[in-house]
Parts: sequence; C-alpha cells; structure tokens
Amino acid sequence: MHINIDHIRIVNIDNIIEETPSIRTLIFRDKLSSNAHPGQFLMVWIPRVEELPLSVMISDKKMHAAITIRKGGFGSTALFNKKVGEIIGIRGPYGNHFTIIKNMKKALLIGGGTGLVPLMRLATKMNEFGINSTFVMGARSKTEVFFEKQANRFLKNTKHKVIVTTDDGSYGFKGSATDTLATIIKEEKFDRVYTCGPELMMKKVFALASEYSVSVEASLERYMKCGIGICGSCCVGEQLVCKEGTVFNEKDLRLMTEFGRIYRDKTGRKSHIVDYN
Amino acid sequence: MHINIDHIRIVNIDNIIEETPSIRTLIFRDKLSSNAHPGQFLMVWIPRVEELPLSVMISDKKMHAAITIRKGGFGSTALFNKKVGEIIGIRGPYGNHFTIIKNMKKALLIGGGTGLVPLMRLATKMNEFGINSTFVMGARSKTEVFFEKQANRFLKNTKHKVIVTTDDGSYGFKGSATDTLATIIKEEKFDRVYTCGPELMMKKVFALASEYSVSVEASLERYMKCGIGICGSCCVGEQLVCKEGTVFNEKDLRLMTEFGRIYRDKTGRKSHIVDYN
Amino acid sequence: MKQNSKYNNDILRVNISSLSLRNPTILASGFLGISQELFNKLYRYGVGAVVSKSISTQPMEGYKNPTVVSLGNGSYLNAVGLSNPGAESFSKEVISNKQVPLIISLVGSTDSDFLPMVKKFDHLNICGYEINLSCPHVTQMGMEVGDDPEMVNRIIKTVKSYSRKPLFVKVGVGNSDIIAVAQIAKDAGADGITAINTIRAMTIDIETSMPILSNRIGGLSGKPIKSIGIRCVYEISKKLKIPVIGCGGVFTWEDAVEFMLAGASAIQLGSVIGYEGIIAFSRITSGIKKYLERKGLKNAMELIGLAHKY
Amino acid sequence: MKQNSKYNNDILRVNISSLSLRNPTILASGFLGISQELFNKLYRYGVGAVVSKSISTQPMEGYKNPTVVSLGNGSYLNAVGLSNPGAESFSKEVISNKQVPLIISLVGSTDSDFLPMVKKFDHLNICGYEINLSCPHVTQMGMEVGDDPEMVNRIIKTVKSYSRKPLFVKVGVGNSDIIAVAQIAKDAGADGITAINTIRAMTIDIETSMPILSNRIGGLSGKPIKSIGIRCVYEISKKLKIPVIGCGGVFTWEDAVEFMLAGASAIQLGSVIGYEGIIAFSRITSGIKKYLERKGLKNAMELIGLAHKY
Ligand SMILES: Cc1cc2nc3c(=O)[nH]c(=O)nc-3n(C[C@H](O)[C@H](O)[C@H](O)COP(=O)(O)OP(=O)(O)OC[C@H]3O[C@@H](n4cnc5c(N)ncnc54)[C@H](O)[C@@H]3O)c2cc1C
Ligand SMILES: Cc1cc2nc3c(=O)[nH]c(=O)nc-3n(C[C@H](O)[C@H](O)[C@H](O)COP(=O)(O)OP(=O)(O)OC[C@H]3O[C@@H](n4cnc5c(N)ncnc54)[C@H](O)[C@@H]3O)c2cc1C
Ligand SMILES: Cc1cc2nc3c(=O)[nH]c(=O)nc-3n(C[C@H](O)[C@H](O)[C@H](O)COP(=O)(O)O)c2cc1C
Ligand SMILES: Cc1cc2nc3c(=O)[nH]c(=O)nc-3n(C[C@H](O)[C@H](O)[C@H](O)COP(=O)(O)O)c2cc1C
Ligand code: FES
Ligand code: FES
Repeated sequence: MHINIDHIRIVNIDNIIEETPSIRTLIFRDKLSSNAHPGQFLMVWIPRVEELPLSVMISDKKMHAAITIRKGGFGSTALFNKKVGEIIGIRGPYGNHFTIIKNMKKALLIGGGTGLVPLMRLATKMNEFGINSTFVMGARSKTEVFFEKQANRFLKNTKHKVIVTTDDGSYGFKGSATDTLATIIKEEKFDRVYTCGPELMMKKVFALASEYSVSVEASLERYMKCGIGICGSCCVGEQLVCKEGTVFNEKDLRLMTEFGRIYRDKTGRKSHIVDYN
Repeated sequence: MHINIDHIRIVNIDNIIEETPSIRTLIFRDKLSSNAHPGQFLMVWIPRVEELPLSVMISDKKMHAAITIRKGGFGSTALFNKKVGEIIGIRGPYGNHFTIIKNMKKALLIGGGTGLVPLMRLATKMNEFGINSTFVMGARSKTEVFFEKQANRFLKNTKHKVIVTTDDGSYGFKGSATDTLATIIKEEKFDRVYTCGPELMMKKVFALASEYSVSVEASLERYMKCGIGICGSCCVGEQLVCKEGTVFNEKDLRLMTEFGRIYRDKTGRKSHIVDYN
Repeated sequence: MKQNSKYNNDILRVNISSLSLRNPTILASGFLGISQELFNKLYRYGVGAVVSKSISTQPMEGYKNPTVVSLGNGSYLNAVGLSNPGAESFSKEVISNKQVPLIISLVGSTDSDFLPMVKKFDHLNICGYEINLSCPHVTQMGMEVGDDPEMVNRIIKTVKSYSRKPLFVKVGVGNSDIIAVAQIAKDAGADGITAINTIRAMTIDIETSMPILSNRIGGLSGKPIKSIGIRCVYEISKKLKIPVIGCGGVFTWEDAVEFMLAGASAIQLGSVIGYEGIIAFSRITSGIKKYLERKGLKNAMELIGLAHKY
Repeated sequence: MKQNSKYNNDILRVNISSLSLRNPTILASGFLGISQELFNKLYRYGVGAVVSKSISTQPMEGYKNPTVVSLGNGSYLNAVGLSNPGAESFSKEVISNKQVPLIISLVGSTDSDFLPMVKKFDHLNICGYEINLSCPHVTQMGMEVGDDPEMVNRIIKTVKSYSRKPLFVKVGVGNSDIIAVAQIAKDAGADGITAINTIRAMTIDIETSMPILSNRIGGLSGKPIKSIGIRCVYEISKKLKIPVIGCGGVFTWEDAVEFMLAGASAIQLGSVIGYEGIIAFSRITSGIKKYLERKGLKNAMELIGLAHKY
C-alpha cells in the first residue's frame, strides 16, 4: 500500500541510548525513515504535548531509524522523558538533503550539538561511497561530547579523522570547532564542507570555506509549523527551510541576507541571531 | 490519464440518424462508450433539462458510440430535438451486460422498441464470435419498424435471420414478437434467448424459454436516479437494476417476485405493470 | 428480534438509548432506503440497523434528474429532493418487516405533519424514528425547519407524546449553530442525535457554464465531510452528554473507530456504498472487531467518547 | 504599479471594485504570508495579488504544534491560532513593498482593534484589506466576531471611515447564515466578499484516541470544501450583486473557472501550494487563458457569474 508521508505514523520506541545527561537517541521501526537521506527531518508528534522537527538519526537495526533529542524546553523534555515501549507519531521524512559531488575524494563534516545528527547519517554515506572525511565535532565541555565513537565506527571503511573540540578544553582540542576548521582548511584540500549546528558557527564555516573556495552545504533550522511548505513560518528571506532546505549550498547562502543574521520566532517576528555562548 | 466514468463527459453530437419519425440515433465520439459491453447503459445529461438512462447503441465510426432515443415525454423529446453540433453529457457505461456461453452455437435475440438497442450491440458480438442468430423484432406497425437493415448488416458474417413482426400486420409477420418466438422455439434449439423491451413481453419470453428449458438473459428497466447503486430507486425486490443488472438470467428472474409485475415510480411507490398496448 | 448468528458478536453490540444493535453500523437515510426486500438483504449482509429514506405525509416526486453527481474522491453531491413514497405507501412496504432493526426517517414542515405519520408506523415492527431536520436542499423542509427552534421543539414533543420508541434527531452544518439545535432537541426529549447530514454545495459544468444538478444546489456527502462530522459528534456528545450517531464520510473501519472515539455510539454508512456496495457493512464491522481485540477491549461501547479525555 | 511583462496578458486582467489585477489568482491568507521577500518571489512567479497572514494589533504566538495536519486527498486541517507578528512589526516588514499588489488581512475582536492597524498600513504601498470574520478556531476572533452582526457593521464602518482602499470581508460556513453576514458587510460598505474560509473540523488519532491538533478543533481546507465554496460564491454573488473573491479547494484551472462561473471575480489559492508549490499560480493562470481562448472570450471577466443565467 502506498504510504502518504504526510500522515502521522505511530511508532513504538524500541530502544533508547543515553548520549549525554541531556541528550538521548530514541530508536523506532519505520521503513521510510530508515531510508531517509542525510539531512532530512521528521515532524515528531509527542501526543497532546508538541510536534517538533527533528533530523533523522541513523540506527544500526534494519528498517529502523532514530531521533536524537536534547532536553530543553517543554516539547523536547517531554520527548526526552519517553520510555521504551511508549509511542510517538512521525511524519516525513521531509526536506532536501546533503549531496555528494561526483568523483569526490575528501569531505569535511563540521557541526555541534544536535546539529551532528544529520552529519552522522551523512557519515555513513561517506563510508559507503569510500570518500575520506574529516569530522569536526564541537562541544562546550567533555560531558557534552557525544557521537565520537559512532562517527569513527560509521566511517570505518575510509581514511577518516574524527576531531573533537571543547570550548573549555576539557576534552579534545580546546576552542571552537571553527577554530579547528580554520587550521585544517589551510592545510588540506576538501571537495566540500558539510555543516549543521548553531547558525553563527555555520556562518563562520561558510566564511572560511568561501575564503578557500571550497563548496559548502549547510543545514539550517527555523521555526516550523507545517513542515510541508504552506505556512511560511520557516522562511529565510524567500526560501522555505522545510521545503527548499534544510540544506543550502554556497550559492543559496550567498543570496540569503538573513542567513546567520535573522531568525523569525513563532509569531513571525524577526530577531537578530546572537551567539548564545 | 485515468477517466472516472462517474464524471460527466461532454460530447458533441456528430451525426443523427432518423430511424422512424419518433426515433433517432445520435452519434458522438467517446472511447469508453465505444467499448461498452452489450446491455450497458449511459446516464445521458441533457443540460438543464434532464438526465436519462439510455442503452449504448453502436456506431460504425471508430471511437464513436451512439444512443437511440424515442421521443416521448419531457426529457426524451428534448434529446430527440438536439441538432448535429449540439452537446450532451454522458457518464458510464454502467451496469452488467449480456454474456455469451462457451461453445455457443445459436442465439435468439428478441426485443421491441428501444429495447432493440442493447440487442444491436449484442448482434455485433454474435457476428464477431461466429454465433448464428435469429433476431426477432417486434413493432406496432410498419412506420415503427427500425434497425432491420442494420441488424442484417451487423450479423452479416454468420448464418442469421432477422424477423420483423407488427401487431397490425402492416409489415413482416402479423402478431407480437412473442407469438413468433412461440413458433420458432418449438422448432429450433437455441443456447440462449436474449431479450429487451416491454417488461410484459420479456415476461412472456422468460415463460416460453423456461418451458423449453432454454437459458435467458433479460435487460430490465427501472426508474433511475443515480445509476450507480446508491439511491435505491431502481430496485426490483432486493436487486438494483443499475448495478446488479440491467441484465438478469433465468435464475435471477425466477427469484424476482416483482419481475413483470411491479414497477416503482419516481416517488418509490409500487404500481402494477400493465400492458400499454 | 431474531439474530443472524454469523453476525452475533457480543463484542460489537452497542446500546443507544433503548436500542440494542448487534453492531454499530447503520444504513444512512436515503441510501437504498425504500424496499423491504433490500432491508432484508442488508440485514443478511450484516447491517446493525437500517434508516429508511426520509418519509413525508404525502408522496414526493423530488427533483428532476440529475439528482446525484459524483464529485470523485469518495464524494457525491445530491439533490434528490426528498422523493419518497409517502407515509401511507411506505407503511405498507414495511408491514412485513420481521427482523430488521428499522428506523423510520421522517421529514415534514410542521409538527402537525408528524403525528399522522407516527400513527401509521408506530404499531409496526420498527425500532425508532429519525427526524430529518437537516436536508439542505428542500425549502420548507429539513434544514429550514431545523433553523426554527420553536418548531423543532414542537415536532419532537409531538412525536414523543405519541410514541415510546426512541427518537433521534438528525442535524447538519448549515445556517444555525449545530450545538444549539441539538440542545433544543435534547431539551424537547430527543433520545439521541444523528450528526451530520450533507452540506449545501454546488457544482458547475465548465463546458456549458451550467449547474449540473437540476436543483442547482445540493448536499455534499462522503469523504470530504468526515472531519466536519467528527468535529460535530465530538462537540455535541461532549457538551450535551446525549447519545450521538455519527454520520458523514465513513469509508473504513478506521473512520468508524474515529467517530466512536469522538463520541458516537454507532455510525451510519452512506456514500461508501457507491464505492463498495453493501459489503462495506461487514468489512467495517470486522475491522472494528479486530481493532477492539488488538486493543484488548471487551465491547465496542468502550470506545465511545474516549477522545473527550484529552 | 510596475508589471512583470511575462505575466501581462490583457485577456487575464480582472477588476474587482477599484482593484485591477493582472490575473485572477490571489494568494490566500495564512499561506507563506509573512515575508516581503516571499511576496516578491510570488509576484515573480505570476501571482495576481497576495493576501497577507491575518494580522492582529499585538503579536500572537498561536497554538502549540501540531497546528497543521494533512488529511490526504488535497486537504489540510489547521489550527495555527492566528499566529502573526502583529501590526507594528508587520507594517515594517511590508514597508519596502514596491510592486506586489498586497492585501492586508486583519483580524480582531472589536472595532477599536482595527483603526490603529489600518493607520499603520494605509500609507504603505498596499492595495486593500481583507477582514477575516471567519477563522473557525480562535475564540473571540474571526468567526465568533462574524456571528455578531452589529460588530461586523461597526468594524467595516470603522475601517471605511479611515481608508479609501478597497475592503473585502472574508466569510465562512459556520454557525450563521453566510448570506446574512455578507449582506451586513455589504450594507456596512464592504467593497467585496471573500468566500470561504476553512470549515470547523477535527481529526482523532485512533491509536492514541487523541485529537491531533493541539487545539483539538481546527479548520478544514483544500479539495473537500470546493463544492461548498462554489455554492457560497454562487449564492452571495447572485443574491447580493457584490464582487466576490472565491476561495476553497482551488487546485486546477478548471476549479478556478468553475468559481468564476459561479460568480467570483478572482480566486484565492491556498492548500494547492502544499501539493505543487507556488508554480500553481502560473499553471492555473495559463489554464484559464487557454480556456478563454478556446471559448473565444476576450477577457476573464466575461466568465464571472455566467452560471447565474441557468
Ligand atoms: C530541521 C530541524 C531539525 C532539527 N533537528 C533536531 C535534532 O535532531 N535534535 C534536537 O534536539 N533538536 C533538533 N531541532 C530543534 C528542535 O526542533 C526543537 O527546536 C528543540 O528541540 C527545542 O524544542 P523545545 O520543546 O525545547 O522548545 P521550546 O522550549 O518550546 O522553544 C525553544 C526554542 O526551540 C525552537 N523550537 C521550538 N519548537 C520549534 C519548531 N516547531 N520548529 C523549530 N524550532 C522550534 C525555537 O527556536 C524556540 O524558540 C531541529 C530543528 C529543525 C528545524
Ligand atoms: C437501463 C435503461 C436503458 C434505457 N435505454 C433506452 C434507450 O436506449 N432508448 C430510449 O428511448 N429509452 C431508453 N430507456 C428509457 C429512458 O430512460 C426514458 O425512460 C424514456 O426515454 C422516457 O423519458 P421521458 O423524458 O420521455 O420520460 P417522462 O415523460 O419524464 O416519464 C415517462 C416515463 O419514463 C420513464 N423514465 C423517465 N425518466 C426515467 C429515468 N431516469 N429512469 C428510468 N425511467 C425513466 C418512467 O417510467 C416515467 O414514468 C432506458 C431506460 C433504462 C432504465
Ligand atoms: C442520494 C442521497 C440521498 C439522501 N437522502 C437523505 C434523506 O432522505 N434523509 C436524510 O436524513 N439524509 C439523506 N441523505 C444524507 C445521508 O443520510 C447522510 O447523512 C450523508 O450522505 C452523509 O453520510 P455519507 O458521507 O456516509 O454519505 C442522503 C444522501 C444522499 C447521497
Ligand atoms: C495553515 C493555514 C493558515 C491559514 N490562516 C489564515 C488566516 O490567517 N486568515 C484567513 O483569513 N484565512 C486563513 N486560512 C484559510 C485560507 O486563507 C483559505 O480560506 C482556506 O485555506 C481555503 O482555501 P484552500 O482550500 O485553497 O486552502 C488558513 C489556512 C491554512 C491551511
Ligand atoms: S514549516 Fe510551514 S512552510 Fe516551512
Ligand atoms: S439508480 Fe440509484 S440505485 Fe440504481
């Protein structure tokens, strides 16, 4: 039977992985999500609580997929607190996705926080296509580092490097992920830089990559209601993040006057994006 | 593109044949109708006037079909008066259809008035399958005889007989079509009798055929509103003529206590079927 | 009444007011609704109850064809014009009814229309009435009556004063607040509400620029109105605490369950018959049964209004 | 206003009250309606005019997600809750508007809400207002206001007393007679009517027994409501002889033509965008154009209300 991806599918939480004290990965069986492209997202229904856009995380289990949630406000905390055996609803996967260039040799993946999620799915692609990659993961401090082991595992068939940076130096390199990028992008030639994470980080990544004429794909976040291109709440200028994004390339980003600058809240009002560190 | 047969298709009247002073055949292009099975009918929309169930008549023109209308009351007269180039709407074809028995050798077709229409389509099938047939056509008098020539033409590749009867003897055999049937059914063995016309005629046909243990298929008429099995106006007992009919076989007819007896009018009230001669 | 054993499943039995139905599927008024032989067949095919075509004091011819237009995607537009054989003739039709739980749908303009009709039916083997206050396309009848609170009150009181059989009032989405009409019906003594009827709508053929229905305007039924029906059932059952029979666009067992969760004690099937025929009743019933079993519920009535909690 | 030459077709130009649009396709309120950059893009893609998201005096957060549910078959249920940036912030958004024929949709509870808003927009490059009297899911706003004839009258008079720009009143199918509301709007001085808004509806997830929308009840849009919209446009335009903008389930050029034959001077597109994106505008426009040419008509306005003759 044909499944309408816009209809909510109820799934059972089969397994939960505690990534950090405030980040968990919930695993569920869903064929469509298991085939999602890296960078696509789901609209996740927490019944009678919220619906949130969340990137599709990968699961080792066949026909399964996952979401990785950081405990924060109302909706995310309710989701974080779900137990194995409880149910959630999902629709999607939505949006475009990261793309691989023909004859690509070397990729750089750089992200932070739950922005790492789409990059993890991308990492498995890199592995599959035999593309060597460097994966830079930023975190505030040691307790917030996650996905390092998985990244190494996902990339195991290729020549790869997983570099962790912490703002406070409690683990890996001290400094921000973009500091590290600034160093390695000078030394090595990458075919493309992929990024997802805080928008100001992505803005710096874009600036650095542009400086060294490296192609970029960045996955953006905006407030989403419908996830399917009708309500307009996720707009960045004339683009809809849910439909024409979430992934934009250097050409798109160059034209987006709001990228790294303007975020619209739930009401649609614009505010300036500020560094929350 | 898939066509929904329930949606009205507007067609142009390409040609009109005057069969008798009160009967005309209107020819139009419509693929679905051109492929209709013998006995199927169309719901014919005469814009802002009426919608009438009418049997699908055959047309020699490729991709074309026809309807044959007897001028009577409001709707039929409006349709009868349509000119070449005017338009009508059609939906369907609807209903089941006459069927041919495996290894059938000889068929008898018997009808009267516009009941001849589905039998004409059936005649072309007989020709196609090489089944020899006798076609008995009843009419009141000479001026009301029609389809004789066409029947001979449609049956040209088979051994066939077209017998016309008139009540007043002004043409062909004097008497009713069933009088003739009574004679020939004694002398010849038919695999099946097909009939369409006034219900009392069909009732006699059914009685005669049963007497000689010949299989029968009769196409019934009832007042139709929807043509698609929802309104119930066309019911004969528990059967819907538009959906389970219009063609019923001897087994059905035997169980139908209303066959040849009861007709429901537009309001759904029952009345007794009387000979209108 | 005797029950066909194949369709006897206590898990599916529902009670609505004083009615007890072997399952919650009911034939909606206006579908196949004038022949006792058809009612018998429907019962053999597993229907829980049957509502007749809406009957008026006198026979009505209704409108000229076209009276029913298919709009595709599981929907119809109809302006049959309440054609029906009239109470006298129809009471003779159903006089032979033995086992079919038959609800007579009645329509009229004033309270005085109803008493003579009820008198013709009340001694027959029928199990209740449905008062059609919501036909959207016949002037002076149905919806126009439903828009007149005083008349609604009088009609219901008149019927209740004569008959002890359960009385359902069928309401629709139109020019008045559906909750308000249902409230009046409840206050006047109705035993339940049927919601919803078709919704006033229209279709125009773009080649001729002409409305297709002879009456131009008709009532929309089928899939498009389901979510509107769910809303009405939810609001009426939640606010008025009165038994509700859900109607409008039920095509699958999932739709039936959704209506029951919204607050319906039973559901009526109409347009689906145009797509699947009367097999729809047993198909939907067995879907509900499997759902109940999977959810570990003992009886279909446990579903009624579950969504009110949230 | 400057016109994009690719979309200049005199055959498609329509006048509605004092508005002159290069073609009859308009973006419906609530779709993509908060970003000037998006309005500019829509105009590049061939839109005839744009209606903004409904704007209130203060910013509104609206309801929690889920706010939009796809019901399949070209239909959505939404209870966004009129979330919008508020008049102050939105007037800054559109201050840079140059060429887009922009209609500001306004929503409020009382007449006193409207004057301050109109004052913020009236001097900007906008071409009219649409008063939303028909949002079916926010209490004290939209439809509840539309159900109060005196308030409708006061709101319209207030806006008209300040502004000379054309004012359209958006009505819906709900608890009041849509014709009566439109009549009040006309009498109060409205220049046109937009019909229809979404219709109150609901969906319940059968696995959890829970309403999906956070607000439980929302508004149904898309294909299911088309024939209801056609009926409303037909009745309003025929009975009131006032310009009407058709809205509700327009997915194809055939739908657009049907609305115009019913009496619409232009049509709004909403839900179709979820299926095809904004390419829908040019696709539907070019369909209308071919139809006009085939029928030998010189201008789209010749279609308006043709069905009234029959
Ligand atoms: C495409 C996309 C992918 C995402 N992937 C992930 C992921 O994999 N893991 C993860 O933890 N988070 C992800 N997020 C963020 C996530 O959707 C929530 O924003 C976040 O979980 C905060 O939720 P909350 O309930 O704590 O928010 P609240 O406390 O209610 O609000 C805090 C802030 O969260 C943001 N937010 C809340 N609701 C939404 C919404 N519907 N759409 C966008 N932003 C919202 C807003 O900026 C809001 O101001 C993603 C967001 C987008 C747009
Ligand atoms: C399956 C079927 C096939 C038919 N095929 C033909 C055909 O090929 N040629 C032909 O001339 N006629 C055919 N008829 C009869 C035709 O539908 C009309 O009944 C007939 O043309 C009379 O129409 P009127 O406008 O003159 O009727 P009116 O003067 O309005 O009514 C006279 C009588 O015609 C019958 N009638 C009217 N409308 C309908 C209707 N919607 N359904 C059934 N009966 C109706 C009723 O018995 C009615 O009492 C067929 C009928 C059916 C049911
Ligand atoms: C052809 C037709 C005739 C109808 N006749 C009646 C009627 O006589 N009385 C009535 O109360 N409802 C009548 N209805 C409305 C149905 O009973 C039902 O309320 C409506 O069709 C919605 O249900 P559905 O979506 O399952 O069809 C009729 C509907 C159709 C399509
Ligand atoms: C998500 C969404 C938001 C809407 N917001 C508004 C609104 O703010 N103001 C308004 O008048 N109508 C609003 N509407 C109603 C639409 O403008 C339109 O009337 C309705 O969707 C019917 O048109 P359609 O079938 O083409 O979608 C909204 C509809 C949807 C689906
Ligand atoms: S979230 Fe609604 S348009 Fe993107
Ligand atoms: S004509 Fe309606 S059921 Fe046969």
